[in-house]
Amino acid sequence: MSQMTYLEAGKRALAEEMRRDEMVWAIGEDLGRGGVFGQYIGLADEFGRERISDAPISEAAIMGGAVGAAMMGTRPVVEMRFSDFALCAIDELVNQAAKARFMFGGQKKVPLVVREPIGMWRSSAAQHSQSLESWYTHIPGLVVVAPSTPEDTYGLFKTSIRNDDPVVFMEHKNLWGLTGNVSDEEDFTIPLGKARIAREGSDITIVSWSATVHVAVEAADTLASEGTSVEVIDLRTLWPWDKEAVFASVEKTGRLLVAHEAVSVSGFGAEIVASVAEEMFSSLKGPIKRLGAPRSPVSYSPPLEDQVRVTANNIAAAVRAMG
Amino acid sequence: MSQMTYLEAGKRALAEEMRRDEMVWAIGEDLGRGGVFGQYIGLADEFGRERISDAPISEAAIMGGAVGAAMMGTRPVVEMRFSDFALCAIDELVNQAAKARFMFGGQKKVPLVVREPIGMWRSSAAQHSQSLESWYTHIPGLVVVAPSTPEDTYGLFKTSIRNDDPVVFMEHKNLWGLTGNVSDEEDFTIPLGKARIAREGSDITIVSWSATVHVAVEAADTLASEGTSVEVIDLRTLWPWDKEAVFASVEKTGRLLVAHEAVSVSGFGAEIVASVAEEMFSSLKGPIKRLGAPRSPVSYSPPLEDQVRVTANNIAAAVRAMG
Amino acid sequence: MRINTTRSNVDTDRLIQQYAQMRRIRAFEETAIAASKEGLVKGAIHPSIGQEAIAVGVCGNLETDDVLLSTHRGHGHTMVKGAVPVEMMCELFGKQGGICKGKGGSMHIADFRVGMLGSNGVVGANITIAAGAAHAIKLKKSNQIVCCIFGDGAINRGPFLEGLNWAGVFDLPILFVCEDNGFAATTRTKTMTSGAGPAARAESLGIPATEIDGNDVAVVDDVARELIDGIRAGGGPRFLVAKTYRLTGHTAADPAAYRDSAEVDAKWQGDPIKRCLDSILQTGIEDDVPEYEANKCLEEIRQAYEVAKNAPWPDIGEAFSDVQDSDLDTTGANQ
Amino acid sequence: MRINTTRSNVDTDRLIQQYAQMRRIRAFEETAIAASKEGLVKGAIHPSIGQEAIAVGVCGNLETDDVLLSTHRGHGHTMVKGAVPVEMMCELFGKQGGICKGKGGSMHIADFRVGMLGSNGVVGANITIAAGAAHAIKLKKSNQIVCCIFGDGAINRGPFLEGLNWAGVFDLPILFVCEDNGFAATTRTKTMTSGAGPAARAESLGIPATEIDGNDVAVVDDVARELIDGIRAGGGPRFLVAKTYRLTGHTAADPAAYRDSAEVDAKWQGDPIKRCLDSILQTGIEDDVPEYEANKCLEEIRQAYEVAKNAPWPDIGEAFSDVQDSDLDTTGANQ
Ligand SMILES: Cc1ncc(C[n+]2csc(CCOP(=O)(O)OP(=O)(O)O)c2C)c(N)n1
Ligand SMILES: Cc1ncc(C[n+]2csc(CCOP(=O)(O)OP(=O)(O)O)c2C)c(N)n1
Ligand SMILES: [Mg+2]
Ligand SMILES: [Mg+2]
Repeated sequence: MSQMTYLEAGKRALAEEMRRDEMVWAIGEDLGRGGVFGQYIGLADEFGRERISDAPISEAAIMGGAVGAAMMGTRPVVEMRFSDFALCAIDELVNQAAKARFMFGGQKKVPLVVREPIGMWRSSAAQHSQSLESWYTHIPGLVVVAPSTPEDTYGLFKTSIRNDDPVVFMEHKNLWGLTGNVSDEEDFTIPLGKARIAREGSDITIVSWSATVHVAVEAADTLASEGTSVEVIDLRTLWPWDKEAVFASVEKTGRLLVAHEAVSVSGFGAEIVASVAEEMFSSLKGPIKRLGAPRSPVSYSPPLEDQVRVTANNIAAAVRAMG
Repeated sequence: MSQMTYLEAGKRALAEEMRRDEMVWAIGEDLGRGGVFGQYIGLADEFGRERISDAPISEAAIMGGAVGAAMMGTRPVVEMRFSDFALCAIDELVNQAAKARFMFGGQKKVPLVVREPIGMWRSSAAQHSQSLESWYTHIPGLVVVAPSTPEDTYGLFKTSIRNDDPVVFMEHKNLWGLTGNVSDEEDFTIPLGKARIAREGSDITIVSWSATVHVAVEAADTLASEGTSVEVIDLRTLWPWDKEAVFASVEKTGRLLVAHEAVSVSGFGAEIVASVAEEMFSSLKGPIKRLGAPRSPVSYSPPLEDQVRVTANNIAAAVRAMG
Repeated sequence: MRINTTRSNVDTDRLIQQYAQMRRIRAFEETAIAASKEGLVKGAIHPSIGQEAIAVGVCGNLETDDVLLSTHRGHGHTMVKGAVPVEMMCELFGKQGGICKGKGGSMHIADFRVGMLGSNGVVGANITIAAGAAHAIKLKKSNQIVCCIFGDGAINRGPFLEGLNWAGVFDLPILFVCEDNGFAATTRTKTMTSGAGPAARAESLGIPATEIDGNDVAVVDDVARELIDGIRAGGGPRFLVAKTYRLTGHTAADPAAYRDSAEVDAKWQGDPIKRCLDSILQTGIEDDVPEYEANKCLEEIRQAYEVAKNAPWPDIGEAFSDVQDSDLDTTGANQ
Repeated sequence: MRINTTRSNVDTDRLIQQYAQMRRIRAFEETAIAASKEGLVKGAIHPSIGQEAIAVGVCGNLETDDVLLSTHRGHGHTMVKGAVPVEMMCELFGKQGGICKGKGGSMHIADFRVGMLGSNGVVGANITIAAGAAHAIKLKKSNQIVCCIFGDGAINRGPFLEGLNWAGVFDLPILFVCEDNGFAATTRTKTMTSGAGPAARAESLGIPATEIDGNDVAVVDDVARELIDGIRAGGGPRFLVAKTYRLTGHTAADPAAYRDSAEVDAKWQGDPIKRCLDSILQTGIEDDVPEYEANKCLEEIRQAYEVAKNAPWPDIGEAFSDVQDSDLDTTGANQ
């Protein structure tokens, strides 16, 4: 085990996969100088500027190019800088990357990873703060990953690079500096579709992912002191998602709250709540709930930005209100 | 009342609104010769080529241009041809049109209508068959409309054009030829956010929209002959959606099925089911269900295309299974 | 920009083969259109009738290992690249044996066995994919080249700029071919295009461009060969504008009433098949020689039609396969 | 492409005003950067230090009624167009009294009262919006023009092509201004740009282009005035490339370690403010005259800082207002 940040864990995973497989390469704006958050610092020195490549400000070409490069047997990792800019490349991701394997009758898989940093971070306002993970879960052909810890970033990034289909890999900007233990095994990977129990409990299940997991655990600690035992499940992968783990927990607790940073309306919380309502109705002891952002863009001003944040306080309040 | 098709109803609405307000104009590829489905035939003759304007194959500029034109006090109606091509203009719709009013502190509203024909139609395959309405419901600032009848198209298109915010107006390609009665009143409009009870019933509520409404009504007819009384609610507007009407119906029936053509996972059915599970738990007599497409792109081959279709048969079967 | 009109000495055997290839494409598309009218082809078909010289002249110079990306109007390109007509016909019919198992249809034909990485239903989308494929070739240091074909309407989409700039920046082995047929669906492309056109845009993006008569198969062949040789030798990306005319409607269902018949009749005089045959006959060759070659092709297409018509539908499970590997629940929440 | 280097006779009064305007922009941004270091400005700031001559020379020739679209680096453009610094400063601080009620921040400043239709956080997105605004002007037959400013990095995004083509096709009253500062964030733009650059691309899209020294405010002023007059007279779209240099980092937080200090020191010698002052002093005017004008501006900015610092936070309800009209449930399902 070594201590490292979420950012370093991602960098280590990429470096190891690039060493392991020559066909892995990364491309995006400013990567040659380390990338906008420094996630690539030093990699160009080891791997050269062809494999850690700068790109023009051409998100559509970065994503579309990755599709072609993946079809030719390489494994591109493409950097979108902020997930918001991936909206400049949606045709390429959704109509091309996600559908090519199916449309062409399975002739070719399209192994690529799109890094899309998500979330609210330092007053970045409406065009630099979005969390649109639920969009990608709706698109057949895409894998969606949203790790919350350094070790999960490390293990899931490696798995994503090795995966043969397009993966939307969503790191949370506010977690770059988070430190944690990471396995020293080079072959450490985490399977897609397997949740992690972030905290065990027996009275209610909270399902979450990405930065909100930490907030949920904080709320769980508070609630524990009030006598409520909360189980926090970190989904880690949103597609495929770990129904089994969620259902098992709800079976045990009979209560479910899904908490996420994204807008609540049509967020991925809706999918989870709907699935549980459909399939576990008789195990429920009461209504199941979502907690997400209001349907409002993210403001710049710090106190306004805070208004749309899911906090430990409002998670705890929601749990208390669920009786 | 006059009989007309869904296509004609849309054309009449546009023509009337263009007569009523000089600032209304339409732009899209091939509009000068009537548009790809003939929805604009004859309009250029009456309104001239400036107000029924051709466009280059530049979806990003069509949508981005509409944002600028709307900010300058005109009311553009922009044609995306197939909703799938709107994926070439997502930054313009989501990062610009939807957010401008909020981001700029309410200085200016952005009145525009994006016509996005959706759905499966004549073996159009994976890049010409999508129904991504749930995406837009997730985006603060957007209104989402999906009419199922000629009269609703007429009334809702007029309302959408008069509305001051960006509206994603989703006509279903398979309904173009559907005939029905339409009010002769020029001032006939239908408010946003109001559902229509397509068929009254008391045992179970089916919520649907767009082409699937007709399938649901067909299923309801079959079920009626078996002694099950089904209430079919046509949502018509997905954002804002008519919670009141849906909740009132579920209050009465205690059972809910949501049926739609889109992929089930993270489709708008999830939002409805989740909302009902959260807020109406104690009124429910059993699990609530969704019926949508599997998470698979749409195939070209007719029998494969049929596999992902929600049919009257599988709606009826789902209802029967709900006891 | 270079404008190329001269041709090297006529190689009659090659010309006869090209003639037969063009007839083969024409027959394939006419058969598909007829099948469409019979109700056997349900999805849209975009015929390339009148544009076959580009497919034959350009793709005939590619190696099997080379990579091709095409558009909605890609039957001809794909056939010349080496795809088998019967598999393509089965695809159009949505039948078992289809090149994409019936999942793609006309607009999504691909054949990775012969380097054909896909037609595309989104105008211009193939351009960035092609640039990425060429990028991979450069990374792998292989000797392949990429050929990316698109229409004159595609030059108004953003990916045209992004893809060409990309190819220039990374100095990639790629030939861009613009089939300038004067139309984008029902719109005359010129009315929606500002500036001097495709070649000028390419050159402003640092890609040398050549403009040719795309209905003269020998010219297309000569120029394409020269450009491809240059690219393969490491010369970087090149751009070819081939002037042509779409003799039929945009789709098989489009009567093209937006242009008058006098215009179309005149254009039929420039039909590349007719022009090619004239050239062959001018050399003194009897017309039964080219016809003999053409007839073999027609028979191939006739058989493709029969096979496709009689083929069974795909297994319905195909509707859910080939989506992705890591799927706990491929068939979705409710089916 | 025209390269313009000459200037008309120096109008000293105008030059003094331009000098003061540049100082005003510089002071605004230096104050914002200092406030950022104090923790009073939380979001990113992209200073235009070294590029002020373009803002002053171009936007100084626009009428209030004319329309401006800018980028992430838009403080200067916006101030010259007529926005009030104190409202902008409050916006940067996220405070009440902010020009966008504190919802937008530096990258989303707009002021519709003075025709400023928005900065933009998405590179190149302002180009198609500007084209649409100009389209509306044409439909309304008004006498306004649109000015759209962007960086040299933006020419590699698709909307650059789509927006310029659009302006050409519809012959719109729009001036495109490319601030060619040599950088796109930490990348030297040239390394990621194929071909001869912005002017060549514009001309290939049918838009006449002029390239100037963007650090000579008198040249910018002259050329912009001439172009704007021509556009207003119905001459159609025009393109201006203004060569400049970004003297600071990409953001206030960027030390710009990717370029060496010798390069930057040399570039400081070409600081447009310094050059303007030199020109003024060359006419024999005493330096207290321009300083007097500049000081008025500095005082305005100092006061803006004080007001912003002491302003209250916005009402928290602002987080949910101005989203859209027709919302049954603005605050979402759960809050
Ligand atoms: C992004 C996008 N916009 C619109 C369409 C609809 N469409 C299909 S083909 C076509 C015309 C294309 O013209 P061109 O590129 O010249 O090719 P051609 O059809 O002439 O071969 C259009 C507008 C599309 N498929 N994709
Ligand atoms: C579509 C998009 N991609 C990337 C970014 C991140 N980004 C912000 S500014 C910038 C550099 C822009 O360079 P240029 O257009 O030359 O403007 P400058 O910053 O030099 O004024 C980049 C890459 C963005 N905001 N939008
Ligand atoms: Mg064409
Ligand atoms: Mg720059």
